[in-house]
Parts: sequence; structure tokens; C-alpha cells
Amino acid sequence: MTNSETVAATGPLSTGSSTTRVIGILALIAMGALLLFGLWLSPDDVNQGDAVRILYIHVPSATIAYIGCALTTIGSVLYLWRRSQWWELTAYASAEIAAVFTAITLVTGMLWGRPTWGVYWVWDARLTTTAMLMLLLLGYLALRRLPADYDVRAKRSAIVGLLLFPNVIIVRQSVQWWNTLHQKPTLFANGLGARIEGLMLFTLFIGFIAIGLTFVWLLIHRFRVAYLAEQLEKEDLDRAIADRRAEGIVR
Amino acid sequence: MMWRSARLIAGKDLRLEWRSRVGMNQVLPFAAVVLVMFAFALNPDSDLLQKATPGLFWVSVLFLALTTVGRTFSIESSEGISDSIRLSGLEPSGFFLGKVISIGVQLLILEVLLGIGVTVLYRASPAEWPLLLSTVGVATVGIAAAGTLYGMVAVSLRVRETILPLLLLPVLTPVLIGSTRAFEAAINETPADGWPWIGLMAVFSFVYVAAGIFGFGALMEDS
Amino acid sequence: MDPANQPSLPVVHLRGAVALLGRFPALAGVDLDIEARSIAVVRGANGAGKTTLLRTLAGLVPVSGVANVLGVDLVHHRRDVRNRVGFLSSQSGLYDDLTVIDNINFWTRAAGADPADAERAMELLELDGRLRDVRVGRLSTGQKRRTSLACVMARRPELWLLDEPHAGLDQDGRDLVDNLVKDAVAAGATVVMSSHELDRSLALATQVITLGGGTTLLGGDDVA
Amino acid sequence: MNSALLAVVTQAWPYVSASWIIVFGGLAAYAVVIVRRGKKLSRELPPEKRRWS
Repeated sequence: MTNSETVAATGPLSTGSSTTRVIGILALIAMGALLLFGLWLSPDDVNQGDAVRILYIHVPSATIAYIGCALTTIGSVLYLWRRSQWWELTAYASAEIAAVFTAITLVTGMLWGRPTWGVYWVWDARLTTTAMLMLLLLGYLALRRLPADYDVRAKRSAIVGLLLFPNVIIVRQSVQWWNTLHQKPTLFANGLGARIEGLMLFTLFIGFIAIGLTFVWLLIHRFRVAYLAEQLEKEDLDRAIADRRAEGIVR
Repeated sequence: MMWRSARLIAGKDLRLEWRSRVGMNQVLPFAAVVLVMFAFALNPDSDLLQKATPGLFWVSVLFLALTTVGRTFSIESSEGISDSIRLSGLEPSGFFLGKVISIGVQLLILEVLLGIGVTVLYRASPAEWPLLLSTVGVATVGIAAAGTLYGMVAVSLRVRETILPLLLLPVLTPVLIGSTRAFEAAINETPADGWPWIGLMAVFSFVYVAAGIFGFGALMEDS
Repeated sequence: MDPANQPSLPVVHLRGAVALLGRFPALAGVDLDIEARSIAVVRGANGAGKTTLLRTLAGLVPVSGVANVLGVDLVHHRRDVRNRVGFLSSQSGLYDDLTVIDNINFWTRAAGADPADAERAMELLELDGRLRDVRVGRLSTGQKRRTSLACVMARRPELWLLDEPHAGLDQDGRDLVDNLVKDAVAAGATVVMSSHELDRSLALATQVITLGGGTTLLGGDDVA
Repeated sequence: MNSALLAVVTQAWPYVSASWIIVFGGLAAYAVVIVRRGKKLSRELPPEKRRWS
């Protein structure tokens, strides 16, 4: 047992740990496979040609962004209900990572749109909802990063976080209706859904695995960074209290 | 108990509004300016302005809502009032509902006047009154509820002017889309298209009123 | 230091109380006992934490350590003490655009106080005459202070927390405050007030507390 | 219609490579930033504070 004591005494020098190393390696393998299948082994699409290869990262990123957003709402609800810092930090970490994946989804969406629709941005229901998701996440993150006492900051962000996913659902619904009013279903909708199977479906499946593992890996690390940051703040606070007391006595 | 606090807050806010008249001599002229700006931007004689009227109307309402929410909460956090409110024994949910009512009433008045302005300036022809009125009703409740909740979240932060729009406007897109489409359905005399939007906005308003009633205590807690 | 052997828990009982303003530790470990029906005067330089101490006792600030006011544990249930205290802050806490009567009606009804008490407070503080329908924004410091005091009085608080009550008042304004404090204590309340006009407040005080660097340097009632 | 679409689509590969570079590059950069911040923070904290609850 002495080994674990010594480790505890010195403590890990980074946010890494055995679990993150395992997940990290698995993620790298999956990413490698995704690269291999996505760019070389899987065939061109009969209609879109190479452009379909962008979808192998675009679709999983979009899904993970929504999952991250749902996690933020769950975390916020549990913080408000149970006052557990662990869940609040999870909510914050997953919101930030969800924002990264939302950005990726938007960029790849536009890059996919250019060769297939001939234009970078189309008010397609999915893309528009993803753009709104980005704005909602930026609002949450802007609020969460305002310097204030942890409880104040956490409580306010939890209220916004609590409403994040319901907002996304309502926005998605309204954009869906709004979109079908003045635009025929886009190529994107039937292009992917109808005829993807065989090797292409397998590649997409790898995409989900790879992006999913990367999300988990990032989440664990980002959580620990947030945890350390809060600990550091407490540390500074204790020091500030000590200085404050000294200030009184000196006079 | 909650309704008593709500009545007290709404009464106080509306009396405050009546006495300071800021709504009348600042927000209303601002609304008129916005309408005229849109007219210049969209060259009134083309029918583009006519078609865009519902959208312009509701975008103007959103801006008015932002100023109204911003103002009412800046008053609440000046002169040590936020301390007195927390000491006053008012129910947080009552405070929230009172604010929603007072902001809602102020918005309704502005919407009526804006509606008159739009009808005159843009030669809009309102029809299908039941759909129009229910759109105004349910949209105003949604905007007031979300405005109060996010207004309170942003109330005492130094950067309130910038964070309130960033938090509130993206959240209000379903109301903007819903109310604009419902108005268009009314003007094109196809009300059937409009009613689903009323349903969506009703869900939106319900979510925010519920979130406000249960979450507001936590928000009022901190300075 | 075991509270059990004390006859009755003091109105205010703080041990190592820490309160934060944002991230600044305004109170950095305060030890303090104040007995019922006493008039405690809190002195100290600006920024020593006087106002934060009063706001903490009113249950307005999250606090850690041991903090007990009127039998309520402030660390966990600070909201429960709020309807039993009256807090006169350095700011008016009133709506400038509303008249004196509007303000008093609003605040007393919000606190669920008896309208008769509000009426009596207004008479005592000479607010029922010319000033009644004047907007608070147009009042002088002294008149605003009297309006705020009327709102505090009408609540019949068990603990009066007054932040610099004498500041900016003329001679008879200060006499008015002193009489109010005496009446309150006579009626069974306890008063804690911060003050710079030590000549005035010391005359009234039954306990003098000196704050420095967010802690009690003297007069925490030999608690150390 | 097919030939026109084909013409547009054939040069898709620059967009494909751009997408993949942005995604992999972005994620890698983000990961490096997080890990480095973790290291920096870990150094500043005394050992016992570094447990993740």
C-alpha cells in the first residue's frame, strides 16, 4: 500500500491518470481507424463523391455537441438540487467541450455545403439549430466565466444551464417548422438517410466511436482542470484571509 | 402568499413606471425611431416592407423588451434596494411573477402603440383578430418570463448591458419565429398555419414561467 | 467556551465567521457575542468590515464558521433571520421615483407589517405632513434617512442593524436617532450600529467593538 | 443535371481535406491546451489538494 501513499503525498503532476491514459489510447486508435476508413478505404458516394467523407466527422460531432449540452443541463439540475460541486464542474466542462464540437459541426457543415450545394451557408434546419446551440452555449460560458464567488457563479450558471437543453429542443422544433415552410427537404436530408450502408455505414460508426471517446477523454481532463482551478482559488482565498487578518493587527 | 407578493411588486412597478414616465418619453420615441429606420432601410414603396412588417414588428418588440427589462432591473439593484428586497420577506416566486406581470403590461402597451404605428406607417392590414391577439398574448408572456429570468441572472453583474442581450436574444428565437409566422398567417388569412406556432410559444412560456417560479429563490439569494 | 453553560444564547454569537464580498474576504474570522437588549457600537477604519458585519448579521451575506443570530444558524438558514431584523443601510434602500407614502406602504406591506405601525412611525418621524407626497429622490439625506427609519420601525424588528445612522444628519436629526434607539431597546430589541461619530454613539453604547482587517480587535466581549 | 453536379463535386477533395485538418488540428490543439493547463495548475497546488473528488 505504501506505493499509493507516496503517490498521494506527491500527488499526480497533471490531470492525467490511468483511466485517461487508457481512454486516450483507445481514442487515438479509433481516430486512426477513422482517418484510414474515412479518407481511403470507404468508397465515394455515387452522388456527392468525396464530399461524403466530411460527414463522417460532421454527424458524430453534431451528436456529441447535443449530448454535451444535455449533460450540462443534467449537471446544472443536480447542482441546484444537491449542491454538488462535482456535477456543476461536469456541467461546465461538458458545455465548453460541446461548444468546441458545435464549432466543428458548423465549420464542417459549411465546408460540406460548398461542394454539394454550391454555397457555404444554407438555412437548413439542422445547421441553423446548431448555430443557435452555439449562441446558447456561448451565453452560458460567458456567464460561467464572470469572476465572482464560486457559489454565486455556480448558481447563476446552473439556472441558465438548466434551461440550455429545453431551449435547444424548442429552438430545434421551431427551426424545423420554420424551415419546412419555405424550403423543400434538402439533399442533405435524403442524401444521407436513404442509401448509406456497407463500408460507409461502418466508417460512420467508427466516427461515432472515435469522437465519443475523444469527448470522454476531454471531459475528464477538463473537469480536473476546472476542479484544480477552484481549489487554487480556495487556496488564494485562504491566503487572502490571512493577509486580511494581518492587515488589522499591524495597525 | 405568492400572489400577494406578485400583486405588490407589479403594483409598485407600474406606479413607478407611471410616475417616472420613462416608458412614455424614452422607450416609445425609441420604438418610433426603430420603425422609421426600418422604413428607410427597406424603401417603403416596394412591397418588401409590407411583407416584412410582421418580422420588423416583433424585432422591434424584442429590442423594447431588452430596454424595459434592463431598466427595471437596474432600478432594483440601485440605492441598496436589492438588500431591502431580500430583507422584505417577499416570496421570490411572487417577486418573479410580479416582475413578469409588470414587464408584460408595459410590453403590451408598447405593442399596441407599435401596432398602430405599423398599421399607419407600413399600411399593414390587420385581420384574423383572434389569432393576432393570442399571438400577442402568448408571445408577451414568453418574452416577459424569459426576460425576467435572464434579467435577474444579469442584474448585478457589472457587464449587464452586454450579457443580457447575449443571454436573452438567442433564447427568444422561437418566440420571434413563432410570432412572426403567426402574424403572417393572420395577414394572409390562413389562420390554420398560425395556430401551431401559438402552441409552441405556449410551451415556451410555460417552461419559463415554471423555471422562474422554482429557480428564482436561488437567483435572488446572491448579491 | 461551551455555549451550554451560558444562561441564554446571546442575540449575536459569532466564532471565526468568514464572509466574502465577491472574492474579497471582508470578514476574515470574527469572534463576537452581543447580549440581548444591548446597544453595540462597531468602530473601525473604512474597509475594516463594519458594513459587511451588519449585512452578515442581517442574513444577507453567505457566511462560514459559527454564526448564530436570534437563535438562527446563519451558515445554513440565513434567510430565516431576515424577517426579524431591521437593516438601515448607508444607502436609502428606497425607490427614488416613488413618493414617501408609496415607499413606506410598499415596504411595510411587503414585510407584512401592520399599517397602523407604519402610520405611527410616520407621525413619530414627522413624515405625515408636507413630505408625505414628495418623491424620495427630491428629499435631503436626513429626510431620506427618516423615511428608511420609518420602514425599519414599522417592522418592529428584534434586532436593529444601523449602518452609520448619524452620518449627514443635523443636530435634531441625531437626537431623533438616539431617542429611537433608546425606545427600541426599552421595547426589548437589541441594537448594533456602526459609527464614525464616536462622541455621539459612545454615549449610548453598552458595548464597543473595534473592527480591523475583518476581525474583532477589541470588545468582542472578552471572547478570545 | 448529373454532369453539372459531377463537375461541381469532383473538386470536393480540397473541402474534405480542409475539414479533416481543421477537426483533427482543432481537437489536438484543444487537448494540448487543457493538459498543459492541468500541469500548470497541478504544480501550484499543494499535493493533498490534487485529489479529484
